[in-house]
Amino acid sequence: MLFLLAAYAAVAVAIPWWQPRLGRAVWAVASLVPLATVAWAGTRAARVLDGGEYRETLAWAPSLGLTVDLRLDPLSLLMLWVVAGVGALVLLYCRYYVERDAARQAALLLAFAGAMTGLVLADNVFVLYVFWELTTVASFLLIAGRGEEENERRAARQALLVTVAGGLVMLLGLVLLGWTAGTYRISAILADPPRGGAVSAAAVLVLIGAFAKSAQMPLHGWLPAAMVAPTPVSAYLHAAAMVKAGVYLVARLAPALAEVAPWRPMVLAVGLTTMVLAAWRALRATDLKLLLAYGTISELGLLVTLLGAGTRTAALAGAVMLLAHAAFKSALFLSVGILDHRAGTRDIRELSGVGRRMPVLFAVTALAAASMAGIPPLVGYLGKEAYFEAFLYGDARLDGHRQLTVVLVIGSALTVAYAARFVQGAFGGPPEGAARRAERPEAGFVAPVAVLAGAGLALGVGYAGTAALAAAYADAYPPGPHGPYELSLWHGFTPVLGLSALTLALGGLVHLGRRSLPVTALLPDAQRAFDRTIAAADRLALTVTRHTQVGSLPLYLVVLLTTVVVVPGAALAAGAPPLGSPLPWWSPVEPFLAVVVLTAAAAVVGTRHRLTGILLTGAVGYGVAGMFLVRGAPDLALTQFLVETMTLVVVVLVLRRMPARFSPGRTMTRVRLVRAAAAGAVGVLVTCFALVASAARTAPAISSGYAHRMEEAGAENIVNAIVVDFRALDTLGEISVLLVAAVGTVSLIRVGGRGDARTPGGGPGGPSPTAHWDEPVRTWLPGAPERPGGERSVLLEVATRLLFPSILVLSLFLLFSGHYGPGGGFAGGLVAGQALVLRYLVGGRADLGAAVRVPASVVTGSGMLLAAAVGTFPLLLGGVPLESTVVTLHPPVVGTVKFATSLFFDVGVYLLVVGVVLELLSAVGVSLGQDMAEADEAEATAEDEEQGGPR
Amino acid sequence: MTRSGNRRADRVLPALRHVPMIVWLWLLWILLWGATSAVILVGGLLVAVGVVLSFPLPAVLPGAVPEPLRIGRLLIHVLTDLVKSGCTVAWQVVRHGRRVSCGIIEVPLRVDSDLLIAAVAEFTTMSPGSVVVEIDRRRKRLYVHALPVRDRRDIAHRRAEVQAMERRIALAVGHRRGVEDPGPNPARPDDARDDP
Amino acid sequence: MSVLLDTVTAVLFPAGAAFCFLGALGLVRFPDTMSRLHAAAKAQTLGLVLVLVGASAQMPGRHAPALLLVALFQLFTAPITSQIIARTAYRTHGLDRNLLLGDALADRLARDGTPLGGPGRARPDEDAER
Amino acid sequence: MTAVLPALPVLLPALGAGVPLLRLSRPVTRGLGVGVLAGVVGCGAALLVLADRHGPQTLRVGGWPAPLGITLVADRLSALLLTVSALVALAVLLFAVGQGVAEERRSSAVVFHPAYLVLVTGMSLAFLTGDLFNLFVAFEVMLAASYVLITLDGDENRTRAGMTYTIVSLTSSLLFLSLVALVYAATGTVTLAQLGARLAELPDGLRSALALLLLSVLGIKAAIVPLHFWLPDSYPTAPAPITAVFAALLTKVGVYALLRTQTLLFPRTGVWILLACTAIITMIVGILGALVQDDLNRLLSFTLVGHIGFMLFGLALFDTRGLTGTILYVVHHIVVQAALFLVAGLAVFRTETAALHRMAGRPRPGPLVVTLFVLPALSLSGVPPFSGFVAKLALLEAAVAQGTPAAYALAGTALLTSLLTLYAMTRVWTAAFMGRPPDRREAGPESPPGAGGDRPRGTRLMLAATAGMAATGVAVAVCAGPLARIGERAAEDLLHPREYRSAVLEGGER
Amino acid sequence: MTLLYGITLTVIAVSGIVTLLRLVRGPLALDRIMALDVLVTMTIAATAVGSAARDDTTAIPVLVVLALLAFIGSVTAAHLIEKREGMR
Amino acid sequence: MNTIDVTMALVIGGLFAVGFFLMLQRSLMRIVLGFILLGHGTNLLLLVAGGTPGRPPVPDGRIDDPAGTADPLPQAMALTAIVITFGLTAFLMALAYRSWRMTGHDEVRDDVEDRRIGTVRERAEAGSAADRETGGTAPGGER
Ligand code: NA
Ligand code: NA
Repeated sequence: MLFLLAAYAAVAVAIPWWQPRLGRAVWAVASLVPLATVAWAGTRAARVLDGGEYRETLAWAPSLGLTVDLRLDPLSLLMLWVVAGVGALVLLYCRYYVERDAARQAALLLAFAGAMTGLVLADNVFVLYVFWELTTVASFLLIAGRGEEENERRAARQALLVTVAGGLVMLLGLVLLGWTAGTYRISAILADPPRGGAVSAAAVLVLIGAFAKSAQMPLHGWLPAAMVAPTPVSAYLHAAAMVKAGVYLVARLAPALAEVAPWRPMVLAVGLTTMVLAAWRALRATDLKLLLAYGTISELGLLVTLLGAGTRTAALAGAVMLLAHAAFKSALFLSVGILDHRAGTRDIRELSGVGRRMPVLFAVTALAAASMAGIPPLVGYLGKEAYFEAFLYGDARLDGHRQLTVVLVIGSALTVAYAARFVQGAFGGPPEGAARRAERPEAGFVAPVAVLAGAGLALGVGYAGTAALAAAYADAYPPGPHGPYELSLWHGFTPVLGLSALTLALGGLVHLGRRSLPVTALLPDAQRAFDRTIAAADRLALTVTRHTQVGSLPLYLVVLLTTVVVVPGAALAAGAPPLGSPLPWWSPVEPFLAVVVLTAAAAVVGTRHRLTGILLTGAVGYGVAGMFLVRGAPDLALTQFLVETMTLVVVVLVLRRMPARFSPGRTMTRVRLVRAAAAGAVGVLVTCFALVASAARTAPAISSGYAHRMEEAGAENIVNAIVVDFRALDTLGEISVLLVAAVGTVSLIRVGGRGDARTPGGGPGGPSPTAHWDEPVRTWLPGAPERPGGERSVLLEVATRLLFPSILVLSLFLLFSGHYGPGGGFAGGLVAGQALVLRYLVGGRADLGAAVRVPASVVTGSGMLLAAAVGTFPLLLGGVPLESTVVTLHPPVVGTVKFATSLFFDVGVYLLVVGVVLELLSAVGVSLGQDMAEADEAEATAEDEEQGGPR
Repeated sequence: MTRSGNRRADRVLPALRHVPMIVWLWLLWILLWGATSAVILVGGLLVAVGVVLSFPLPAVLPGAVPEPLRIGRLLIHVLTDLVKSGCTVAWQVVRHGRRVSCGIIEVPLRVDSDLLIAAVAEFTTMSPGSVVVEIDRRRKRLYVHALPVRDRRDIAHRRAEVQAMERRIALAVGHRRGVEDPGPNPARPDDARDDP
Repeated sequence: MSVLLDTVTAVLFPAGAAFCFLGALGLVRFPDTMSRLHAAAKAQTLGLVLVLVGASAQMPGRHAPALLLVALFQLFTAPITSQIIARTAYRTHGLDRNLLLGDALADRLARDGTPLGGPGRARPDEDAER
Repeated sequence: MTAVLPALPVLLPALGAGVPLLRLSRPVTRGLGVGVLAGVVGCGAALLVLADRHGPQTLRVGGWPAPLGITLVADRLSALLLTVSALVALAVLLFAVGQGVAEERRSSAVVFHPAYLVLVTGMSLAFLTGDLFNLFVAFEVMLAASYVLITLDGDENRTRAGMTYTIVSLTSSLLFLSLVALVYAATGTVTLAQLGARLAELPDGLRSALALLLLSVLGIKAAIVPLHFWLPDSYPTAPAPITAVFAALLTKVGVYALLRTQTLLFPRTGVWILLACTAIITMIVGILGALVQDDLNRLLSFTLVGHIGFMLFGLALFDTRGLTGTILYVVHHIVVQAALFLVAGLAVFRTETAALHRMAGRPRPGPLVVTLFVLPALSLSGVPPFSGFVAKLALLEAAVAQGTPAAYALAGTALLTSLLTLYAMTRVWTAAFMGRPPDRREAGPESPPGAGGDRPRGTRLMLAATAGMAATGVAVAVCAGPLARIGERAAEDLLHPREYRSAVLEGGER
Repeated sequence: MTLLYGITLTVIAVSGIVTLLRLVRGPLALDRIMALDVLVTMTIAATAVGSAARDDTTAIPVLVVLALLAFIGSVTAAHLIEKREGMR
Repeated sequence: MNTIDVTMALVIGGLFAVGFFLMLQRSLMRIVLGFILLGHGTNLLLLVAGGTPGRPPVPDGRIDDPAGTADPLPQAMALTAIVITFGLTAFLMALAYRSWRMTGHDEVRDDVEDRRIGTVRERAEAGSAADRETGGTAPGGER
């Protein structure tokens, strides 16, 4: 069985490649696979009908219950023949029908056939679902075609959504069913059906899926819409095969679930209602395909009723009707396809007299229609007899079977009526219009119709074979109270025969009186319901999205902060853990620093000047650094001071090119209050959280362990040892951040590619007349003379000349002394960076270039490379990454030199930081005065806007 | 002198001009470490030489031989001045506060060297009560904001003070010519160039 | 020795602190940027130097020079900042001309025919205006 | 040699990140990136095998034992996600090189490659680290790189989006750091393996407040509703490969961190109602958002938000099956979302618009592109037999097995979301890949992306990368069996982290 | 001695607060730069006193760095102001 | 015993409040300032909530009792955090600058596409355009 599926898949995939060479022969090739399937099934039939079975298994994801279990049993066999037989004929038929996209359609039809094959063979609920959805997808693709027409796309989407929705519901049902049964194997579930409330729920869910797939009311709307697909597709998917999947599932599970609470009422109610109403609707259709589509819905209703009823006779009738319907409905569809193809229309009102123009087609179509109407000795009649028998003499389980029989009679009569309407409408009347122009179909075109119609006759006449096939499935049920029902063309003059006759008579009457039929549509307009559902979903989506996704960053942040405050805050408030007994302060200096920090921070809020803002922020930073010092963190304080200065420099260098004041935004007081409340709440939360958390500490901090390991680390400064050794990985990450931030900053600032343009400082007023007074005479910094005199200062240049080497020595000191005191690569690098800032500031870009003759990115890159390489190097010696060793050397003169190899890591950090500073400088490093005119303009604009009132 | 000796001298002499800076950097290194172990001494020398060589800058030479005694005197003067005028400013804060009176004074200088002018400006600004507002390098003038300044006499007095400071500085670095010169001479060459 | 050092500290610390305070007071009390600069740069620096010397007296011998180094650097860099600020203040009208007894620089600029545009008063930014 | 494997996924890209800055030629830079990522994939795979056979692979970085130093831990979950993520990163890199995003301007050649490798460094570190603070650092590394990438060569729109993205991410980072501080305040350690026990001793209120703060913080990174707003406003504006790698990886790292920390630090029994509700809301709001979008990338971004809900689904159940489902879903989603964004990139590259209503009027992409879209689109919608189905099935089974009302609510919402995802996908499909091709080409495309010159070459590499991703998606479905088993064992590990703890805390000293 | 340190520190701290007033009030950005500079000076002084009081030398590198480098920020900021205002 | 004192808790809370208030503004420069302040806040939190205060964790030639020494681990972590914050601050500044260069302001404006979807009428117009192309079920159009 697996090889069958593989064959379908392989040929389907290969067809697009073969098609250009094969031309129309591609259809014949494609049909070989289903033909082979029919034959293969034939070889297995004897044993299967004898009560045997064939199994194959392929593990997929067994722990999830996903095992590709395949099983050939009587029901599968029956379905397999239907699917493969009709499939082969449809493919052969396509040779004449399909004009374009042959490769695509052949591949899809074959893939679909393969999926159906898998579906009917599946013995695992999930595998069944897999193939189920594959048929859905294939159906979508076949309906949509190229999707050039709006209605094609729409119909395809509708079919997809409805059946997938049903499928999803069914999936949940299947999971529930399998979970309750303890197995996802269908045969095992059937062998030992689970019971209980969960199973009822599962049954309902599964039925909904089956109903959607089989176009049962009220989920039927997609099937008529799907008639936009090419007729072979309609014949195969939407008559013979795919829509049977739901019926098949009902048939498959009914032996296990028919006795579960809502199964039978649901099946009977939905099935019979659908049968009658859809048949009624078919009587009003003027498009032949639509007529057949409603007819199909009606028949599917009947099949659901029969196969879901859960008695032997009903199942027998269902199996027969399944075969019958596959044969006659696909024959009829194919017939319509020929009409459409040759006459160019399939509207009853335009077709007239085709019967005389195409007598053979007329004959075989009529034969198929007769089977649909249930005229003996066709198979349709066999089925009709059986289902009247099933309901008329149904056992007690078919509650209210007499009333149900009446419904069946009405439905069957209507079927007779629309069958007549079909034949009459398609072929009747004098030849005129379209029919006269129509070209006669080739024999090969009609042959599939003939074969299918003939099959109806053969199955009827050779009822013994039909019976064997159907009974093999139906025997899953116990025989009814009157013993097992036998199929036969003649049971004698029984009430059932009377009912059959009655349906024909009634049907004939309805057909004759068709012009006086009431025009009320008894069927709800499923199309509109679907459209409304979709529109409602879209409206809901729009409403929800409009109110959540407003696009305003401040609002997003307010929501975010509120969430952060409310969610953990509520837990904290609810738990109310103790605040502990905190000291008012650790050192009496703290309150002073606190005043500085908080005052400056508050002042930042009030300012409208960018520069003032950054200066005040700097004050906060210095205050915080002071706190670091007070709490015994000189390393932190050192870094904080350096970073603060560097931040000031970077911000100021950027600000140089931006307006002095903030853009004058007008914010409503209410909004400001909301923001303040959110921010304040976070402040309160953090305060409480910090107190509570620190009060809760019971275990000692693990950091007490560091002091004992300092010898091994070869250092005295624990913080530095942590940074470069114990937790060097943090530092590696940290410098990666720096690297990438610097790289990003450069790329952001060098926008527009005019970063290098140099405009001598001077806007409207020009530089101060004194600006060039203090230009030095001598060269103190190599690059400085390249600057305009107005930007130079003798004091600064002399001082820089003196300070620069000293600062570098200081930076190296910090780098090397980091192991013993505050310092380290980062602080050292920043100090060196400050030296370069000074050079840049005083001597300009050229002087910075003279100081460092390597591109900034090379310095950064080598820093990163060095740090990472130092981390990786121990691997070569068989050590672990970022491992540090204490090295002791005895060079001459000096005596003993002891250092940890983590020093080289620190050197990498140092280099990287220097490089980053260089990158930042080179990014913002255009001569002072650049862009000032622009900044001024922007500010003027902003001022105008401010005066002009709110925007 | 041979040619090669000349060339060597050409190389050695400029290098020698960097010795003061190297010495200072070495000293700085030692002071920072606060230790004089062999590793630190040797390392410091390496660092100092390395920094000077890796980041070449024009040499800083006062143009004459500094006189340690005068340097000492200068420092003492500066420190006492610092305290003295520190008190003055402090008194101004306490006494006058919002009604302080000041003036901007033009001080012509006699030295004509970037370095010395910068030094004068530096020391002037360092000493309380006077801040250099502008330096006119070519015309050798400092514009000093002085506080407190009540009358013309104060102005003259402050100007004289700055000029006295100038003289002390020039003498301390052994730079007599600049001081002895009677007045400002814009055409005077740079100290670096008049160095033999 | 210790007593002597303690005495040095005991004298220098309060003195330094006092100068710090007076400097801060001047920063608040003086009427314009230029005069505040005096308080900021002078009294402050002096105070700091006194405190540093006082502290170095208490430090272990090998660290004392480092504190003096701090004083040295502070003495060197503070005037630079002051000069730049003073220069900027003058160029950007950051001084109150009403306090000036005389302005040789303005006279000079007038003689050169390049007066610094705009009349007297300092221009505070909006923060202060509100 | 295998002992140091956990470090290589971090160290290799970190080493590689510095190299492009040394101004090497383009082929070298590209080759380096590809080589490094291939190496990371290899390491990840090796770690996965080792972790699955021999338990968590640990490495004491610097040789220091756990509470003092940082220990890298590759257990099944981290190794699995690392491998898949690195694979995606590799494909995306190829795509980016093909599209020329990496070298649109001369200067950005030294931006993209370092930033991209740093991104991978951060990602690997986040997966592997066994230390809470180091996890924060890892996030920062990853995010810093992402800030740079999202604003790469940015126009006005991209800059604006970059602001939103950066600022929200920074906010979450600050909160994360505060959380680390609070955790250390309460416990005195940041080693994950140690934290579980120490946190258990805390008062309930504090403990659950910490758990919820962590949830909120990681929720921002993982884009959980209502903390998701930033995502659809920012991701879609980036160049296609960058959007792809963000969508595929960044949020997943957040989910991973959520899985790791909630199970290791705040274990609970039974369904987590708050998270269940959040998951439901996330699914609904996300997928509804997708329905109204006209911009292809935005639409996909909203589906991303919606499908984060699926991952929370399993975590909310907090049992083996649920976590298995989540793990499978994460793996599936990484691959499929990347493939979708890449194919969207292809479509946009060819039709020169991302607006669905305009795409319809443009020349249709070829059948190959359609196929490349169909596979991941169906997979995302959970249509069998693709990977999304397997993952969804695992979640459904978990929900049914648990059988609580919350579980059923989750299952129902998940199914509805699947359906709506399919609806959204069909909208894309019908708009972008169907419809009548225009009779004449519209004059003047509004935004010609990339340099016109070497487009065919670029397109081929882009196609190959996309096809690779789509194929990987199929492979995930095919290998669902082994994946599910590994996922199940990984979930077991998460729920019973004894092995994890002992691997980190016990064993050899330096 | 403890009292001495206490008094010194308090005076310096109060000076810091007084300086803060200027920092917050401005009115010129130059005033703020100056005030920030003074704040740094105070920090150095206070730290020196604190180091003496705690007999702790670890803060010395911090002081050296501050004394040597704090002026760079001020000079940069002053430059900005001159460039801006100079044009008017 | 609390490792954190009331003053510190208040300072940290204050920094968080002010910082987040600034983060909630539209001007990116204010956001940068807010971010810097928040960085200070978190670093302080890390330091003070993390460990006991005391002498610097540098032995300084003496052997101190570990009890009187400050906890070094939070210091190291804060050190890392400071550096990261610095790098990101620079990047944010660059972003502000770029925004200003491209748009003439550094404000974080609302998302255009969101606004478009939020505006029903506009959406209806776009939606009807989409309908024609994509199959009639595009949302929101008043048909
Ligand atoms: Na007719
Ligand atoms: Na000048």
